[in-house]
Parts: sequence; structure tokens; C-alpha cells
Amino acid sequence: MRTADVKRLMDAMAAAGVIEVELERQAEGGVTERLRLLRAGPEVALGAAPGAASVTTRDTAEPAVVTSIADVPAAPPLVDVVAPIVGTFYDSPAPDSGPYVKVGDRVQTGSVLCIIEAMKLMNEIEAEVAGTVAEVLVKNEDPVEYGQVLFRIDPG
Amino acid sequence: MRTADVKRLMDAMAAAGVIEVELERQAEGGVTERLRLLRAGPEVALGAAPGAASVTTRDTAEPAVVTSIADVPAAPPLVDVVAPIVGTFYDSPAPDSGPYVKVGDRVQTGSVLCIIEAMKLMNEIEAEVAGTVAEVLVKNEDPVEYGQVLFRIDPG
Amino acid sequence: MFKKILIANRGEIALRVLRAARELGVKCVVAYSVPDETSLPVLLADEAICIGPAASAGSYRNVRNLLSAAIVTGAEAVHPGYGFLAENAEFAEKCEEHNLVFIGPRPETIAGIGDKANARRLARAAGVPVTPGSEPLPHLEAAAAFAKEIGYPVILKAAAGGGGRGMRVVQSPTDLERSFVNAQEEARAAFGDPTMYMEKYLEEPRHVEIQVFGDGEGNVVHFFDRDCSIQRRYQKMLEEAPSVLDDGLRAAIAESAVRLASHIRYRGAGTCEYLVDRDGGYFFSEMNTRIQVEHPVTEMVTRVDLVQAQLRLASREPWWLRQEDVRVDGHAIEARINAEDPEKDFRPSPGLVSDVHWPGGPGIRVDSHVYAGYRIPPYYDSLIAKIIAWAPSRAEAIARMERALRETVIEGVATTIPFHLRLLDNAFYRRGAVTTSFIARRMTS
Amino acid sequence: MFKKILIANRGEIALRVLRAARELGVKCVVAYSVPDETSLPVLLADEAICIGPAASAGSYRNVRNLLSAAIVTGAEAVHPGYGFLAENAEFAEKCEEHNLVFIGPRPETIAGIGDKANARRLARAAGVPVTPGSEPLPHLEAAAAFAKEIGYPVILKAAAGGGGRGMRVVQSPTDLERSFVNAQEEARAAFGDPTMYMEKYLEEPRHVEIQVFGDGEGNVVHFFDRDCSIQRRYQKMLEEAPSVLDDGLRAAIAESAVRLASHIRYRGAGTCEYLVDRDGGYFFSEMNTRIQVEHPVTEMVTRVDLVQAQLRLASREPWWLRQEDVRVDGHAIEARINAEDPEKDFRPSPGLVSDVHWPGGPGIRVDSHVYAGYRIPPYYDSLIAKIIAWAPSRAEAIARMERALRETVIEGVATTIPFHLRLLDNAFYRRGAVTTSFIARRMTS
Repeated sequence: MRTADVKRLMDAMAAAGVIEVELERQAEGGVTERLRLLRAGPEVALGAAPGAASVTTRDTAEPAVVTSIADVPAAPPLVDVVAPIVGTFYDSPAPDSGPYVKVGDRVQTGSVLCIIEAMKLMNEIEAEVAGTVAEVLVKNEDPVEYGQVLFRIDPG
Repeated sequence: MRTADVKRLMDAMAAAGVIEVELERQAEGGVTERLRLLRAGPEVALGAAPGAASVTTRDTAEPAVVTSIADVPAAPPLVDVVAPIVGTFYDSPAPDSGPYVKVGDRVQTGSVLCIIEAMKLMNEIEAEVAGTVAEVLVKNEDPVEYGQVLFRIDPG
Repeated sequence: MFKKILIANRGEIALRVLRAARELGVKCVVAYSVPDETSLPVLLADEAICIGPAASAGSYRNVRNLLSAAIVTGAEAVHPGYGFLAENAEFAEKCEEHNLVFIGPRPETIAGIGDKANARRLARAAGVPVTPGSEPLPHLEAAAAFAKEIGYPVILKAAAGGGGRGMRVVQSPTDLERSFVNAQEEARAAFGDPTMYMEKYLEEPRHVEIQVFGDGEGNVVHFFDRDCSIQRRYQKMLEEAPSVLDDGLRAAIAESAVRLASHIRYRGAGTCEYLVDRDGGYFFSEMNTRIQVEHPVTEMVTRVDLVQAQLRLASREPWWLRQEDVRVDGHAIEARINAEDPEKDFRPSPGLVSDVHWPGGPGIRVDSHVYAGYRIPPYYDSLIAKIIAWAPSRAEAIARMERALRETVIEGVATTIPFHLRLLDNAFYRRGAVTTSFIARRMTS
Repeated sequence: MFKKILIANRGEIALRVLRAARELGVKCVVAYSVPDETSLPVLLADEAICIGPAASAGSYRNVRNLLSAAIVTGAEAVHPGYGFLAENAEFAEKCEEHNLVFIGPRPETIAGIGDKANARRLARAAGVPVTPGSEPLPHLEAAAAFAKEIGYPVILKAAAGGGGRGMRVVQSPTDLERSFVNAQEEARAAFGDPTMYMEKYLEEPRHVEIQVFGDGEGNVVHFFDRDCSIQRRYQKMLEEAPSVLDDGLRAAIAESAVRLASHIRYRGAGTCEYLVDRDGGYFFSEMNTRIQVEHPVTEMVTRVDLVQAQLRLASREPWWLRQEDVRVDGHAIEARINAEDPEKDFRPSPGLVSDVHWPGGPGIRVDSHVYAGYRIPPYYDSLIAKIIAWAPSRAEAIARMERALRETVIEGVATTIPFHLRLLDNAFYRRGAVTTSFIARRMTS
């Protein structure tokens, strides 16, 4: 079963108000395919039930053990700094100077993190939160596109 | 049963306000296909009932063990008589005589049930089981195609 | 030929340019907005670069980001498609400033002929007939005076306009004030320029246009005519080539278009639009300085790839076109399939396209960026496919188009296909009695 | 024109006939076998009628059920497509007996030219060159004697044959016995007729064929040539029109085909196949009395709808074709997309097609009965799509075909698209150095 099929079923469920799908079948090559989809029903929307929504697909000849995905670990609370324009990324104010920031540096709100050059204009990109630079995702002189993540800041 | 088919059924259910569909059939190669669709009714939307909506499809030659399928009613044990050739269906040996059989008639194995004319040749179609004619599905002089069900016989 | 170009557009025209370029061995960078990340041109691109958010002001109309995208990806040229910045002289100029080839006319041509009042002056200078019309009208009083001079009905148009915006037909003096003010407001909102002018309004004219192609030095060939009369609220719904005209009139109109394009030393692909009245009078109305949505019907009857021609000219291939090589064979019709619900006053119907099946077989061309699983975003034009049918005659092309539309499956969103089928079945349409008021007058449901 | 016809075939050719008929306003009854119930021609048919089980002997080759189906549905004519009963003289005769028009040549033409030994005699009588070849060979000794006379290498062929079955190249006397016996057995199994004959084997010839169309009274026009040299085990993989020949040779071959077809007063669409050797010698090899798989390349370069022409002739429209109206414009290539895995020795890969995306844009035609969700049955031919690319020149057609194949998505089954892409990229192919041994000699992976 392809991702696109699973996705179509999900869309169909939502559109048709179906809240559970179970599917089991013998696919080519003796492979057993099992799919279980659980949608949060309207009662969840009303706060009545804690029903976990889960998707499990399994392509295997062995019995599928379907379990709900529970306890998704909390995402690390890093803050993305994204490119607001398209251009060339520079990590330093001049070729012979050191980078504005590197991993582990503390930054303040408004600290310049890098420059993006667009059409020969240098645009300084500033931090919007204070914190520690956790990741630098682009290299000096890389082209960057709109919305591309440049840095991750740990505001902790 | 394809994903697209399941999806279409779901859409059709939602459109028609149908909340339950059960389907069981013999597909190619002796495979049993089962499908059950339950839609959350309006009472769920009001938060009144915990009724789980479920869809179960199964393509397998072995018995389906899927808990949400409950009590699929046994199909009536009628035997289909199908057209072995393409042609024109005649219910009687001649225009002025009565039909070979009608609903309620007892037939024996080998009893002539009808004629199919193909390329000016009259082909007698015989019963392959003894029993009672439960249904006649075509009318005199109808064209019939290969595999079309002509009669249903109750062998009981 | 270029090694790499940037496509500064989206949807079917981005795909069209990509196909033309790829066949010439040119790599394509597709610039896209955030919601277009999963669009077909992006999926098929050699490189794709996000240039802004959904709103086109920040993306497809964002000059800085588009140029920056071309520069950082090493593209040599920019194809603007149609719409967005395609007829923006400033964008064309900025491309040149940054040593990027703008695949289109010179900036000064766009500015000069893009202004409709100026276009009429240029046409007159080239000996091309125009409808009686005014200079820019500074105020309502000037409009009223001019209308009185040429007689009602008249039509108000935005000098910077296109696509029917800022346009009003005025039947009598009592309607003038309201129409003038509304049209000005619409023009200001759409183009940032409220300048209006007025023309004599022709009743039930045909909309005929001539595809021209110039080398920028005064050499111009034409690729004959298209009829685009089938419009709904000034939006073209179906186009065909050739138009239903006698050959003498066709030749006269085409020659006048070549005169105008040659007069302004036009460069690349352009279209001169005319209104043709019931007596065979023809009047230049405007020139579009871009490749047009309906260019495929011309490609089908002339078998010339106009987008490849744009790329060849822009990459400075020596001029190769000769008028005597351009021939029209047969008839082509294009149905513009929009994601709109014809049952609900053509309300846009964006959303998930759950299934698609395109028509095939002889004489059928499909230009579409839609695929099964594609979600049509609500932010842009509702055009989702162009289905083009070619056949030896108009009647056969209509039959083929009907056949093709009946094969077409688009699930999940409403489309204009049912409307197109009704149109093709209309007896007036079938006998070629088409005018710009056809849909309004002949298709009331 | 007919009101209603029966299509006695399946797959893409059933759809091709349906499209042609529908555009002429003809209703179509599609005859189908049990597993083809969900096939596209059945879904699109005006009427569909099940004519038997999966095995073609009980369905698509079942004369009684097909004729019965035509009769009970009130069809006036039967289109046999290609394969199955298309070249079965008895079927054509039975159609006539039951007052059904067989859309094809007369039964006696099929029988006469369908026998390969007889076809060679007819060709000689019409002054058409044939390869040195034998009469039917009663036994191995006769074969050995004839081979000695004309010199090795030789090729053994089944008199009733086609598609490479019952065919063997023999390089030397030591291989003759085994080849002769095996070919006889194969011919008996495939055609129920073990009769063999022998021809001089040409090394690295081109397979060139001429599309002809006759009125049955001796008037014949030709639609020029196709090159079908790109074959794998005698199965055509890719065809193009025109072939890479000089125009004098092309004209000579075409004229000889017209001579033969006129000599036998050929009716409808047919193909004369030739082998062309390295010195420009050309030799008639056989005539196919049907519309062929590869007919679209001819349609693309001549812009004539050959299937509609079949329907028009069969419905007794007065003869309208004139040789001087037939012109070739540009170049067309057809890729036969099979559900076969080129990585696994072209093993068939039937099964569920979970997703499909066809190519579009200028110059592309797709003939396919496949849709997303269609299950390719394992019982029939593995051809699932024909993708045809037209462009002004051969080099541009190759580029366009590559572009189109790279856009094509067929998920769920293996296809020959990767093979076709390798082929198009082959330097020998690109410069036109194609012979029937091209794949075997130039494409070892």
C-alpha cells in the first residue's frame, strides 16, 4: 500500500465522516498488508474522549501487531531562523572577518546572525529571540531560498 | 477491492446518508472479499453515542478474522444458471407454446430451462441441479451476454 | 542556446516553458511560492527555488526574490510566462540590469504598447484601424463630452488594464457616472493606476487576434489568427484557430498586425487583438506583449513551437522565420478547463484533485499541471488544464473535442467541462455564429 | 456512415476504434472477456457485451459469440482491430454471411496474401522484388538443398506465421536440422500449421513498411513509409515515420507497394513490409491485412485518421483519397510501452496500476487503455500504452520523446520505459544507424 493510497483513504475518511478503517489483504507475493486508521471523532472535538488518532501500516508476511502510536516525544523547543528573502548567505560581515555567530554562542534579540545578499544589497538577518545558537544549517556563500531554515536557536 | 472503490463507496454513503454497508462476494480465484463500512451517524456528532465507525476489507482465500465483522448473514443458497454463450433468450420452444419453466416450477438435473439462439442455431440450456425455480431474470427475446445470470434455482 | 533559465511563473505555463526548454537541452530552475511546492513544474524541475509566500505580491510578483533566485542559481535568462510580471516593464528592465535575458520584448516596448491609449496612437501611426476612442480622460466631464461626440453605447477601459478589470460598457448618459467611478476604482485596485479612456462600443463583435513574432529589428512574421470570442465576463473560455472569417479579411487583419509590430520593431511573441464587426470592419484594440494562454491552437494549426521560438530568439539565434514557411493546416480548438462550478455561477472550486484521467488519441493535446493527489491552491488563477483538439475541419475538431471532454475525468473539484460540453453542443456555436456576447446571449441556462 | 458497430478487440486498439467511431457519430458496442469488464473501452462504450472467459479462444477468438454479440446488439459492422481475428479469413467471411460489414479486406484477400508463400508469388507477379526464397518445404532434405542453392545464412519462416514465431536464422548446414524441427513445432503450436519456407537471410537489414489504402477496385494510395527496425526478438519496440532513407529509394518502395496492393485490388488499410539491405536493395517480405499497432506515426506525419478512413470506406463512402493530397510533414516516433520488466529479461509484469500520469504538451499523443486503479490482466498482450512524439525533425522528435517519457509515471507494474530511454540515448540510434539487429548488437547492457 502506497503512502498516496493511505493519504487518499484519510482524506476520504474525513470527507465521509468515517472514523475507523481496518483493512487486511493478501497482496502480491504472499505479503499480508494491514492498515488501521483511527480518526478522532466528533466526540473528541467536544472534549468527551481522549481517543488517540493513529496510523499504522505494515508490509510483512508475519502477523502485524497494530498498536496506537502514543507518547510522541516532545519536539525540542528550538526556534527556527528562516530566510525572509532569496539570496546568497554570508556568515560574516567581510571575507576576512570571523562569523557573526557559531554553535554555542549566546545571542540577544536583534543580534545580527548573518547577511543575505540579494541583487547586490546586503540584508542583515537578526535574531528574533534571545538564546543559544544550537545549529547552523547553511554554509558561507550558499544560495538560500525563501523560508529556508538558516539557524536553530535554543531559547532556554 | 481497490482503495479507489472503497473511497467511492464512502463518498456514496456520505452523499446518500447511508450509515452501514455490508458486502460479501466471491472474487476471482476463489478469493473472498468482505467489506464493512460504518459511518458515524448524526447521533455521534451530537456526542450521544460512542458508536465506532469501521471499514474492513479483506482479500484472502482464508476465513477472515477481523473482529469488527460481526454476523455477516448467510447468503441464500440459490444456484445461478448463467448463459454459456451470447445470443437471444427464448423462454419457450416455439412462439405459440408456454414457457419451459416459471417461478415455483420443480426442475430436474438436465431439464431444459430455455433456448439461446446464436447465429441461427438454437441452443438448449439445461439445469445442472435439481430444485425449484426461484427467479427468472430475463424476458423472452432479450439479448443475453456470456455469463449473464438467467435463472436462480433453489436446490433445497 | 542557454544552458539554464529561470521560470518565473507557475501552473500550466511554467510546465509549458519547462517542456519547451527541456526539449532544447536547457536546464530549468522553477521559482515557486510556498503552497506550490508540490506542483508539477516543481516536481519536474531540474532545480526549484522557493521565492515567497502564497500571496503573489511576495512571490510571483516579487522582483527582488525572482532576480535573486536567477542569480544564485546561475540562470542566464528569465521566462515570465503570462500574467504576474510578464508585461511589467520594470521587471524586464531589472533583468537586463542584472545581465539576465528577459525572454520577451524590450522594456520600452512593453511600456509603450502596454499603455492602451499609447497603443492606439501607435496603431494609427502604423496605419492600423482603431475604434473611435479618446485620449486619457481626466474626469467624468471629459468622459461625458467624448461619449456625446461618438454616440452611445461606449466602453470605458483602464489604460493599464487587462482581463476585463476596469472595464464598463455604458449604454446611456444616465449610467455614465456610476460606471466611470466604479471602473476607476477597480483599475486603481488592480493596476495601481486609475487612468481611463473610452471607445465606441461595437455590438456583437468577434474577438480576433493575430499571433506575431518579431526579431526586434523590424522583421515580423505572423502566425495567422485566433478567434477568442467565446468569453464570459471578459474571460476567454474557448479559443480556436483559424477564426471563421473569409480569407481576404483574414489576410488584411494579419497584414495590419505585422505593420504595427514592425513599426515598433517588436521582439519575440506578441498578439494584436482586434474586434471585427458584423460588416467586416476590423479595429485594433490592444497588443499583448507575452505568450498567451491560447497559443496552443496556433501551434496546432501551424505546427510551430512558439515557446521554443521565444527561447531561440532570446538566445540570439540568427533570425530564421519566413512568412512563406508559415501555413495553416486544419482547425484547432482549446477548451480552458477551470476549477470553477458552472452550476454555481462559476464559483472557484480549489481543493484536492483525487483522481484525474486525461483524454488521448489522435489530435488531442493536454497542457495541465494537475495530477491525482494535487491540491489546487485557492490563491491563484482557476485554470487547471487546456485541452486542445485538432482536426482537418472545424466540424471534426468540435466532434473530437466533445469526444475528448467526455473521456476526461477530474474528481474532487468542480470544473467547467459540463459548460464546455453545452457550448460545443450549441447550434449557434456549431455554425460559427460566435461573438463576444455569445455566452451571455446564447447560453442562458 | 454506420449507426452502430461492434468492436471485436480489447485494450488500446479497442479504445482507438471507439474514439474514431465516436467522432463520426457512430455508436460502439465493445465486446469483452470476463476479466476485461473494468477496462477503459468497456467503461467508455455506448454498449458493452461480455463474449466469453479470459482465454481468448473462448472470447476474442470466439467467432460464434462475437457474431452473436453483433447481431443481438444490432451492430451493422465489425471492427477486428489487430491480432485475434483481424486476419482470419473465415471470420471475415462469416461476418458477410450474417450481413455484417467486416471492416477490413475481402476474405479472399486475407486468405490469399496471408499465406506467405502465396504472397511472394503475388509480389513477383506485380513486379515487386522479393528475397530469394523457396516454395513450401516438405521436409528437411528439401530445406538443405535450397539452402545450398542460395547460400547461408538463411531464414526459416512459418507460412502461416507472424510475430517471430516459427522463425529461425540458420548460419550453417550444421544448425539446419535442429532449427527446422524446432521452427516446425513452434509453427504448429502457434498457428496449427507447420508449413515452412526459406529465404535468403539479409544481414543487418532495415525493416521498412509502406502504409497502403485501397478502394477494393484497384485504386490504391500510399501513406509513405515507417521504419520498424527496432525489434527485440522480432517484436517491434519503437517505430518511426518517415524512415531514414533517401527520397528516391523511398518513392521506389512506396510505388512497388501500390503496385502490389492494386494488383490484388486491396480494400482498406494494409501494410507491405520490406527489408532494405545496406546497398539500398529492397525486398518485399509480407503484407499485413489490418490496421497496425504502429499506425499512429503515419497519422502524425500525414495528419490523416486511418481508422476513420477504414470506417468511411467500409460504410461505402465514395472513394475520396488522392495520392497528391498525401504529404509527409516532420517526423514521428512511437514508443510501445509494455508491462514488462527490462531488468528481468522483459518478463511480463501484469497487476494493479496504482497510479498513472501521462505526458502532455505539444506534439505528444498518448494511446492507452490504462488508468489509475486498472488491473492489467495476465492473459493478453503486454502492450499498455503507445506514446507518440511528433516534431519537425527526427532529432527534435527524439528530444521530445525523451522529455515525454521522463514525465510519464506508471506505478505498480514494471514497464519498458527505462529501456526506451536507453534506446533514445544510444548514439547509433540517434544517427539513424538502425537495423533489425540493433537491439541485439548495440544494446547489450
